[in-house]
Amino acid sequence: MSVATTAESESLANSKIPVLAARDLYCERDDRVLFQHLNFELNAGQVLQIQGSNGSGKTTLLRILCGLNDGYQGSIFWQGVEVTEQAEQFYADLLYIGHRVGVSKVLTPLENLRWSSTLQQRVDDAVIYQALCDVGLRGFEESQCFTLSAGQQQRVSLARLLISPARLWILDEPFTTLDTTGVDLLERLLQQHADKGGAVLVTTHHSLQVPDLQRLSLG
Amino acid sequence: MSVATTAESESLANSKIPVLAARDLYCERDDRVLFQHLNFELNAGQVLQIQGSNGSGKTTLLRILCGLNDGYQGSIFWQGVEVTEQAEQFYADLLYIGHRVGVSKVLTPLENLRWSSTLQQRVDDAVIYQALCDVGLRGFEESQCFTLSAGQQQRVSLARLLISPARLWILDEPFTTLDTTGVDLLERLLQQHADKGGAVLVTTHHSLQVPDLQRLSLG
Amino acid sequence: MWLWFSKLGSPKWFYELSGKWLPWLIAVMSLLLIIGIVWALLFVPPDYQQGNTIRIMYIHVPFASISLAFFPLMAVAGTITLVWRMKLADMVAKTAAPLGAWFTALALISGSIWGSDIWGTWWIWDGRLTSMLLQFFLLIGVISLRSALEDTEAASKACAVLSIVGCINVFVIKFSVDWWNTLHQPAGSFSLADDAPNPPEVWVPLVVMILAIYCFFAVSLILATRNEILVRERRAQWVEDLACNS
Amino acid sequence: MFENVQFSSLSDFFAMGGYAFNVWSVYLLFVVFFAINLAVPVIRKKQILREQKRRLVLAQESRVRRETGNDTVL
Amino acid sequence: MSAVTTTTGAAFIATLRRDLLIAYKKKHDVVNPFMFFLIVATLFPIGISPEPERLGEIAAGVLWIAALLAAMLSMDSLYRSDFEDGSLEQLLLSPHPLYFMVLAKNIAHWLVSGLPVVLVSPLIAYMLNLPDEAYLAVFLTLLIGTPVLSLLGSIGVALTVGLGSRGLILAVITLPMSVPVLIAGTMAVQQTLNGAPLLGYLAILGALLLGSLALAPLASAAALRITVN
Amino acid sequence: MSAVTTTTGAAFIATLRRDLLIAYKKKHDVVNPFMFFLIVATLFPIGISPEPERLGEIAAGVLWIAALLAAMLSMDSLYRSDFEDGSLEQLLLSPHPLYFMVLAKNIAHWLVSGLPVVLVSPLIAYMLNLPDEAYLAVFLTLLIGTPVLSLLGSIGVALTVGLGSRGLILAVITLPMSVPVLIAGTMAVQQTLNGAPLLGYLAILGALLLGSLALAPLASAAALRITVN
Ligand code: HEM
Ligand SMILES: Nc1ncnc2c1ncn2[C@@H]1O[C@H](COP(=O)(O)OP(=O)(O)OP(=O)(O)O)[C@@H](O)[C@H]1O
Ligand SMILES: Nc1ncnc2c1ncn2[C@@H]1O[C@H](COP(=O)(O)OP(=O)(O)OP(=O)(O)O)[C@@H](O)[C@H]1O
Ligand SMILES: [Mg+2]
Ligand SMILES: [Mg+2]
Repeated sequence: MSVATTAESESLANSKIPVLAARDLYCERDDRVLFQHLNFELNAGQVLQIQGSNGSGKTTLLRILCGLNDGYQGSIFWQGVEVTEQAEQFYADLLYIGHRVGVSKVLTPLENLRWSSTLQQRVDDAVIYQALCDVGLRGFEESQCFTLSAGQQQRVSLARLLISPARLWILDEPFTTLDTTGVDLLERLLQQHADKGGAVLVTTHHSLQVPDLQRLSLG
Repeated sequence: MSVATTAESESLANSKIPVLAARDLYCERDDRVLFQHLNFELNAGQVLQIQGSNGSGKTTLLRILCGLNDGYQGSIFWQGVEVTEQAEQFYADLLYIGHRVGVSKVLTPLENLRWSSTLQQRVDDAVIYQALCDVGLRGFEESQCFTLSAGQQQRVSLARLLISPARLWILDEPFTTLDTTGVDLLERLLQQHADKGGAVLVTTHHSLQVPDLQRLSLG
Repeated sequence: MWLWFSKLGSPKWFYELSGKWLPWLIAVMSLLLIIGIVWALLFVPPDYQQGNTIRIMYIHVPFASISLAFFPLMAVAGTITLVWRMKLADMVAKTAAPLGAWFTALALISGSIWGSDIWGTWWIWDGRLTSMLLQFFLLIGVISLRSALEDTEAASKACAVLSIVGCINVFVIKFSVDWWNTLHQPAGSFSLADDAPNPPEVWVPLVVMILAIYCFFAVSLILATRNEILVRERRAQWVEDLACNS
Repeated sequence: MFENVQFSSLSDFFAMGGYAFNVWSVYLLFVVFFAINLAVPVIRKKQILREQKRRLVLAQESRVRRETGNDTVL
Repeated sequence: MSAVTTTTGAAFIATLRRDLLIAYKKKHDVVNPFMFFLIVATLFPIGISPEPERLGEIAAGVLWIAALLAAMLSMDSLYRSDFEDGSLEQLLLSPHPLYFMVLAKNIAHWLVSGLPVVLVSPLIAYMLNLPDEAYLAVFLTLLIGTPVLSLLGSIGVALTVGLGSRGLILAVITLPMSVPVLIAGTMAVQQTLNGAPLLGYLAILGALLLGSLALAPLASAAALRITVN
Repeated sequence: MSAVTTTTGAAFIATLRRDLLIAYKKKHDVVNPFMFFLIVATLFPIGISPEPERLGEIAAGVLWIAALLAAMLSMDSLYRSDFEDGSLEQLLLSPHPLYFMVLAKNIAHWLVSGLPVVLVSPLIAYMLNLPDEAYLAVFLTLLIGTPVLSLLGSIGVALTVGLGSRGLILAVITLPMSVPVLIAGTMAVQQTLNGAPLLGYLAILGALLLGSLALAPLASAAALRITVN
């Protein structure tokens, strides 16, 4: 149930210290132990896929790592230091996309991305237009999001991957509702991010086509 | 853009008349034509997968066929007769599972299935227990559904496939959030239903492993 | 560390300790109650104005005064829940809310029965009464919030926040409502310090009854909390053993 | 001590100087509340332990069934 | 393999039971309407005047207005969760007339949220110093009037079911619709205070009730078909 | 590749602007609170008495109660859609103090739903025949009082954000808390009618406002962290 990854990325000086590490995590819900003694390290340049059957606790684990859920025991380290001690730096470098993608339905994709980028690092509208075009939403930049289909809304959130400066991506089933070109696109994005020295934690039931993929199985 | 299927199922006497047929469907949303001159026939014993990229109108088509969306032109036939003329028989034989699966969060899986079965055909609790067991929810029969994970909630709706008497299944992306055993299970269910002379209309971006699969591409 | 302490140590420890103390507490309570009630019903002289209705005081005042303790109690328990994540504190808070609602309701009802004679009406919109009623509403709000939030963990913390906010509010409300309109007996008219207008044969039994009702409160709270422990710790080995041996 | 009793007879006591309804209803209410508040937790405790026991027995049975392999999982 | 469907009666009962079951699980849905009623009624002595005589004058109106608001606000929960989890779509796709399914949901909802308000109204009436002669009138008019409010509210809810936060828009749509009920109710109380017989007003309210029982679920059903779209 | 984050000020402004933009797009969020206010105020002449003198006596209280209810009900929209679409999670995960983000949302919300009610209040006051001397008092107390109501309401909303239909539970939680504001507001009006200086009461309301500005967003932020969990 635990994985110690050793592959290292050369693109970063501090690659010896894992970007994200968990020590001895324990979580139970409704008296069922979801995981215990869970240890893992995620280094710069790595993509780690969390696997497990339905109800095995993947979503719970991701939310715990992000600090959205505190019903756990154990410690989580961000670049060697406990997350709770440096929440601000951690959140400045984190991008989380959950089951609910964080795209307001009344706003347009453009307005959504403007706001979410300002929370971390403001970018020009031109960059946003480019990102929306890259995820295949050209022509929908100014439509309100409730008129978009399920997959198109998911794509709006993928555009955030293109404009965020965050090094750590935590993605919960980002492939649902994407069509095959969308899946290819996302796999390419994950790959590129890892190549640039970023780190990715992703859950999916789909078999990821990413070189050097690390896996962690739950349940 | 149109598909005329010819394969026939022997298990039914009335198999000459297609179970469901669409003639010259036309739909536009926000001034974009989603489909036009769309014709298809679905015979007993067939599984028809609707394909198309994100935003191509799959969900819209399914909701039109079910009568949940009336922003279209053209006609839809149920066993040769227009659906609007025999809504009651049509609905008695239809099982639709959409993006929102129709599982109340406060009720338990058992209570949910009791109610939804009573809308069509009441079944014994024993049958429901067995169905829940078959979809891998043994032990969760009496937990409130909000405590279930995304995939487990999806599985509750799959249990309806096991207990409903409906001949026509219309399923909108039923594979999202299912793990691999769930995917296998659902494929087997589709297969069995077709073998028994039922008909299935399904959208998914996943490549379905069902023999004799028919395909219809949108967009 | 704290987490471990609160998770494993506390509830069991409390369950065992309270199990030892309960009989004594119940004994003290019964003794005080019997003395208090007999005294109040038989020996207290009738009031020169109110006559025998004065005997209602021995129920009303203890209930009214202890009702005011609930929000501070829940706020303290809530703080402990939020800061040290002590499960036990939350169990106490959870059982205290409905108990508080009952105690408050009894203070209201006994007061209004008293008032039906003294004031000639069962209810007036006086400051004390209104603030008591609002406190009752706040307690119902806490109970309602707990039942509405499905996740136990979230419910306990949300109720902790609400109790802390509510505790501040109870004081603000009490102040503002008193300022708005007050007819009711001023606080302290039966206080121990100021015994001039009231002879000891009136206030001593009152003190006995107040102590008795405090004990009763403690007993009820402990009993309910013990049940809550059994429910929430039902997977713990010691509870399973307890169930098997019962 | 008994000379301090404020009532000369039992019926006097019950009459409460004309305030019988008020006084006795408050005391009755108190007694009822008191009894309920002690009885309910005690009954509830028994119930909890009974349910707990039943649950343990059920769990035991299903464990046995799973080990003997009589379980149908599709 | 032909589908043998249940009778509409069975589906009606199943839906009624299901909604009562949900209410039983979410106890706060039962408690809150009448707590709201109590609290709103409390605001008037505080905001207007605690003097018994002045309160008595406004008591009947306050009771009716508080009941009206409680009824409107409790409607919010009527189809919301069903819409969000997709159960409403399943209801639309059932082979039974939607009229009865909607009626079942409305009845369950009134039993759970309207009836407690009616039952607690005499208590509030006392606290607001309502004149003794008016008690029966207030109680009976509320008893007949609140189901009408629920049925009318149901139309408003059905029209707004897809909206995220609709507490207010719902009130804005349905409060004007319910003004006739308010008028009939408060007039009845006023006139009984002046010595007129209560029965005539009750008959009017009863007629409103029958009319809305027959028509409102139709309108709600139609509205649901449109908004779930 | 190290993240250069925006300042908290910029994030504050961005959040404020975003919420105003959303309100601008969903125009009904702006219109409804004051429509509700208008309608509720209209119910009183209907339910209680249309006579000008009697209305004048209760006008100040009615205005305040209607404003209180409008404020409570409009809160429902505060975090709901953000919770449902996941934006709230994003806010919790932003590197900026949640206090300021919550404050920005509260301010935007008051501007959109509280301010219009205050601005329209003189009109309703006229319709309810409020005595002339009381206009200024009503207007000013509402102006200072409604933000307090919003801030208090925000705590209630934050506590119930995950609930499907929370209109009522919200009211049950927050209405009792807002009684002090109601008392200060209506007392101020009453006393100015009796010739007392307004300033003292405004100072009390101002103190309530400052206190709740400092503390309420803290409580809301804590509550959000808990309920989004
Ligand atoms: C529904 C009606 C009533 C309510 C809600 C009510 C509430 C209260 C409260 C909250 C207290 C405060 C207890 C404390 O500070 O320790 C109190 C005390 C008291 N009440 Fe009442 N009361 C009501 C009716 C009455 C009536 C009718 C009387 C008799 C005339 C009365 C006499 C007293 C006395 C003598 C005290 C003790 C005051 C003191 O020593 O501080 N109350 N009541
Ligand atoms: N409520 C709406 N108003 C206007 N346009 C809409 C609305 N809902 C959907 N559309 C448009 O209809 C098109 C088809 O949407 P639909 O949901 O049917 O797509 P889909 O094929 O199911 O896509 P996906 O694979 O992403 O689920 C989209 O381009 C969308 O912009
Ligand atoms: N709110 C909750 N209360 C109690 N238990 C819960 C709650 N949410 C989830 N659980 C339980 O936690 C377990 C893990 O849920 P989680 O959502 O993390 O699963 P998952 O691995 O993401 O599954 P899926 O592949 O279906 O998304 C489930 O078995 C579920 O029963
Ligand atoms: Mg998941
Ligand atoms: Mg779709």
